[in-house]
Amino acid sequence: MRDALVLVPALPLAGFLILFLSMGALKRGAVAWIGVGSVGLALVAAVVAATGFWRHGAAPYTQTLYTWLSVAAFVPRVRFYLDGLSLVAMGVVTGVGFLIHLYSAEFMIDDEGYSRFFAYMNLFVAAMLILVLADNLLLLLLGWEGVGLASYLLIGFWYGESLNGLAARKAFIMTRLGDVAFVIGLLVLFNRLGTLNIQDLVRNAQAVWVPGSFWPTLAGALLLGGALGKSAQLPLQTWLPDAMAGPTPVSALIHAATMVTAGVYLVARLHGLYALAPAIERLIAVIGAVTLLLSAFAALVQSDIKRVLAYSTMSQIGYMFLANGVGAWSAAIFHFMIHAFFKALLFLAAGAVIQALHDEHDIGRMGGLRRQMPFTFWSFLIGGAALSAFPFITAGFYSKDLILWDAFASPLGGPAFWAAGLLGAFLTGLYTFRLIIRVFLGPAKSKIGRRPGWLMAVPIGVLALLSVVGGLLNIPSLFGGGAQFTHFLAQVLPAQALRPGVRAIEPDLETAAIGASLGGIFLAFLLFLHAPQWVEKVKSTVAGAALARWWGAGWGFDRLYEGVVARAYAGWARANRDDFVDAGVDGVVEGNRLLHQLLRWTQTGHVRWYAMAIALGAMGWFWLAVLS
Amino acid sequence: MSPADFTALSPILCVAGTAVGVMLSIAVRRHHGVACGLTVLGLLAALAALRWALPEVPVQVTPLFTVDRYALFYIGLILATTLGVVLFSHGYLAQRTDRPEEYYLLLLLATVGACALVAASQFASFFLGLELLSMALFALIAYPESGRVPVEAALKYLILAGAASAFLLFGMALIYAQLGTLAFAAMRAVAPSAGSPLMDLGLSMVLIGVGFKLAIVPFHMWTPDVYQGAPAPVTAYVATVSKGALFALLLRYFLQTAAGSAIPVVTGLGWIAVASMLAGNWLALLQPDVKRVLAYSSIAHLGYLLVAFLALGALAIEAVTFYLVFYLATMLAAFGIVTVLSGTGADAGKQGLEAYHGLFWRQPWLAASFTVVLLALAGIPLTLGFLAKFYVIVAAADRASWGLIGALVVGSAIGLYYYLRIVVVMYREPVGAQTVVVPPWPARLALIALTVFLVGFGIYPRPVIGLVQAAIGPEQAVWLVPGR
Amino acid sequence: MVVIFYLSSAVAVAATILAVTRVGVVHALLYLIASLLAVAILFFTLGAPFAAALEVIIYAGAIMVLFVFVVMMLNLGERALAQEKAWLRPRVWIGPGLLALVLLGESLYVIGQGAHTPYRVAVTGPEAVGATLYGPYALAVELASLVLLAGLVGAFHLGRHALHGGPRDGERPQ
Amino acid sequence: MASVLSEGLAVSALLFAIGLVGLLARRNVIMVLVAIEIMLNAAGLAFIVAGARWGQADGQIMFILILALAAAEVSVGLALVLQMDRRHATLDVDALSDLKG
Repeated sequence: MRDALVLVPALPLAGFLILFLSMGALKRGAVAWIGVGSVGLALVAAVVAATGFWRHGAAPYTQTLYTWLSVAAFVPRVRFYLDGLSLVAMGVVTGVGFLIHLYSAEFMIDDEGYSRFFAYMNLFVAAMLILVLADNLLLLLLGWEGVGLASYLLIGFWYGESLNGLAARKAFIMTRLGDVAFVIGLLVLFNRLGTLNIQDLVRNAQAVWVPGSFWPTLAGALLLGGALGKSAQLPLQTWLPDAMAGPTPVSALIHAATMVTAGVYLVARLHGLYALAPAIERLIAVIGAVTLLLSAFAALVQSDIKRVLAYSTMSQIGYMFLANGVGAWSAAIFHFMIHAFFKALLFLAAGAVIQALHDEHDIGRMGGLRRQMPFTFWSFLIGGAALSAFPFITAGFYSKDLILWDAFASPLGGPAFWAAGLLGAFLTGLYTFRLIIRVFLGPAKSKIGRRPGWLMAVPIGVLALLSVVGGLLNIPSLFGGGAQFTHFLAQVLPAQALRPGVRAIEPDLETAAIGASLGGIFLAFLLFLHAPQWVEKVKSTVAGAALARWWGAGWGFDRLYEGVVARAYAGWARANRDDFVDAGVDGVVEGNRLLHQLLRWTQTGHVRWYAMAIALGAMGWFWLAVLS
Repeated sequence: MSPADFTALSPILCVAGTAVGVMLSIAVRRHHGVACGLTVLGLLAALAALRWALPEVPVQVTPLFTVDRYALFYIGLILATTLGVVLFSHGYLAQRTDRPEEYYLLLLLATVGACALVAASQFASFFLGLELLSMALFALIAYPESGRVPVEAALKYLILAGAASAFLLFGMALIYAQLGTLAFAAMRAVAPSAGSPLMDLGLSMVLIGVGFKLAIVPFHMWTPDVYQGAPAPVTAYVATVSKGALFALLLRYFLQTAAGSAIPVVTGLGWIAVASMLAGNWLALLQPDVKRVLAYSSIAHLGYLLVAFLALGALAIEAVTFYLVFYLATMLAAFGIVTVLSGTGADAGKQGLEAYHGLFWRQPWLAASFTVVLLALAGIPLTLGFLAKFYVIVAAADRASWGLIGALVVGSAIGLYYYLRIVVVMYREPVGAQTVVVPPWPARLALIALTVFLVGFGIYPRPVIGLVQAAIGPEQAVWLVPGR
Repeated sequence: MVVIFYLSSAVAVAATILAVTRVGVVHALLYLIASLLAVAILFFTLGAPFAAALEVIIYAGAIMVLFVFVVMMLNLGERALAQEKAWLRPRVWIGPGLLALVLLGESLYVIGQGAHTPYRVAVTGPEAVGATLYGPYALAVELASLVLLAGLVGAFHLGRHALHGGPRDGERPQ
Repeated sequence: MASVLSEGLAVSALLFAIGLVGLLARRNVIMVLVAIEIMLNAAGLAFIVAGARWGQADGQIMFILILALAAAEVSVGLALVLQMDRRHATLDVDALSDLKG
């Protein structure tokens, strides 16, 4: 049964190939069946493989498809690796992926590039599955670049508008910066450890390297570069809000549920390596904490519904990085899964709203949709509650709570990390319910067009359900649960030790966490529903307006990069146009051109000269090989 | 000769018999389809005979031929490539000549020569195989009944090949004068323990003759002119079969006679490899004619092959064989596309870059196929070309030949430029009125097969590697015992 | 016999030099025939009477006649002779001459260095040659026959139009 | 008769070099073919010398094979000369330079 593993990435890949090679010749119905069906079958295959995995006592399973080549010591294999961690990731990708495909079948129905859309989406799912199932870093890199390509193609899906193309390019370049570091890290690891197989690599690293020494720190830092780019964390985060230019299902699947969390997955996958680089772990935690706060503030003032969600995604991934940084890997993965549920839900519901309002993105022009779209409202409310970690009934509460607890209790964590997480939780409640209040409550401002049909409603409903019951998987012992998810992953991701004495204050911490999220929600109702004039008053002050602008532009990182990096680089390049740097490059070009001309000049077309060249060659050869 | 000997030689006999058959059919009645069909059937029969011959090998058939797995592998490769050339030729000839039948006869004779060459184990068969190949090619290059360039190309090739043959034969005579034997295997035994000047001079002259046919610097100058002037399918044959067969024999000769222990000769070959890789790529850099670009690039590829060759060990056999499989398939596909796109007018020889301008928008499949071929030639991953180059680098690294690897990397970097230049031109927006050439179905069949081969086995190369490794039997291991 | 060897060597070299340098093609061919005959005598002194006979019959006979035949067919007249004279200025010989001289010097140096091996010439007669040729070399004979077949077919195909006449491409207005 | 290997080889090397000079210097295509014949003949002589040294028939057999090659090559070469005369209207090998660069 475990052999079905290969089908999981193979089916979407086949779907991609069929759709791509048919070049739009298929009818819409057929496209939908192929595009959605391939991912659905992949989900079935994943379930079958998972069942087999369980039957064999949850032992890690390796499936070798083939050896790509075998030259001397270099033997890269196409091989999949199934353990608790990749099982969770595979489940999320196929499960959420299937639901979003189903949703897209209706959502995209009027689009010209229906077939192209599903081809790219299938390509993405296949690449993402290769990424999570890869047993070596080379194959992982293939998936890594594959999802990058699919993301690029899908952000720029409506390429007719040049702005979308620019957004796609920005995403490609920003993530590429990280990928370069990633590839260099890969080479460092291969050079030092002689293998790219993840399990061997971690084992070798632990055998050869001393914790905190140079090589693991360097390799960890370089790989982290790739993770930061993919997961839109500081300082490579600026592409994600712009990536919302893609169709909403793309935002839900790629830029919320799966691809952007690949960095989290990578760090967790290589946790054995990062355990050897405590400095990098600390860096991860700090980056996570800073990102979660900065993007939460930025989310507070956005007016585009999708951009609010994008910043919130960055913020939530910040939580996952924070968890990874303090060594709470299973907490990170739990939040990864729960986040996939509720964030996909929020995006899909937002898509329904946007479509109902004739492509309206501005929350300032929305309102009162609660009565007109009750199903969407309740779903969005559930997703929002999960996002703000509404206590006890939502899954988001349990996953975020675990991270907060670990950030405090882990030997690598501390009160500062905990406080950052707590402030973040407060802000999350605030911006989430600001969004809900603006969109669904208050007076209605416009008439709505089409309501979601059942193809769109079913995925939203399922995800809403998952956003509630998902938490049952991992109820901490404090609330009388068994923390099954953490135990299940314990085989792969070791549980973090606790600092002495923290157990005693656990209830206090919990109370604070509950208070923070409820406080944020309460403040949101107070500020945005009951006393909006207060907000206006603050906004009308000079300082308030500037702050809103600053946050609204995502803390001005784009301006910063534009000013400091891009403009400086351009200016420097202009100033140096005739300088030695160009001279070097030009010199190489000119040199090649000259050599070409010189050699070309020898090709006179005269056969006697050719014979002469043979004789001259013979003469030189005799001197070299016989008379020396 | 025993019946087993005949069985072992049956693939070659099949081709020779087909040549006679085609000749007789011409005598009875001229018919393009009949001649072409007979040729295809004969080649298929010869390929089938490989299976029959396999259990009999290795066997020494008279002092002239060693039929072993190595020979049979290359005979198979040559036959398959020739089959490809025939598939491309049919449509090409049908449009251009009213007497196409002798073409197949000559092609078959050349193939007999190439097959004899890879099985040769003695100077007489070495030289006869080579000359049979060249003799048929002289006439094939000048085959078209009109136009100036085919005659020019053929005469250039004939004059220079004649001179090169003289060098080759003189070298053989000197080696014979020194050693008293013409057989490779015996040479290893009687070779003087210290290198003798006469021996080195003879070897050098042999290498000059071979170097000319392989088109390596500085014996390369005929290549672009002949490639351009010859009919496109003949160019495909010159670029693939004639070079591949000779290279396979050269490797056999070097390893079997332990000629590689002549250090100055090996050093000299190293310089030739570097010069070929660099000069070939430089010459192709800004070349506007696609046929000439491919000619220059083939010079560079022979340089890469020499790098693998100079590892002179087990890995050299494997790397050279793998590279040749890639090189033959890719060059055949490249010239197949050139064949399909060849004009029928007086300027049929020339094929400027403008013929490819916007090809993608007119004929996406052809352009996609050519893109794959060019990427393979450039050595982009997920094509067979990447693996082939990788093999070469590993073989060279095994010998710690860092200088050669450096030159290879520089050469490949230059190569990338002109391959991608053609790709870019194909994807440009077309301008003006465009003619669409519909390739005849045999050519289309061959192109699809080759493209799938290049990509499919680039992703999953295991079968090809397995086949290549199977081509090296225990008798090849004997070659590797240090000689002298 | 030693005298004959040196004498015919001298004749061969001298006649070949003349063959290469003559302006008239027919003269050159005649000198070449002389050279080939001298080489045939060399073969004889080296104990290869069969090869000597073949040199006379095929080289000096058949192949040279083929050349003469083509020269006659092309009808190279006075104009061609004048052109040859214009081509063959003394400086034309300098480069090739020097190059060949260097190559020759290198070869002679090597040959002189390693091959002072005196040996007794034993005559290898036609029976021995024939027995070997049709014994171990039987397949070589077959291959040689295919070489000749290729030459025949090629010459037939290429020569066909030339014999049939027709317009000369070179005379067409460009 | 006693002989020395080097003498015979020296004569053949001389003939080979003269042939090479002819190949490089002559512009008449017929003379170029003649020069090639001289070079091939020199190689044949070298084989006879080597065969004589070892008292084997192999040298003469190689000579016979060279003879066959020379005959075939001349026939194709002269056919090409006829074609050249027809299509280029000249026998100057330097005129064969449509293909270059």
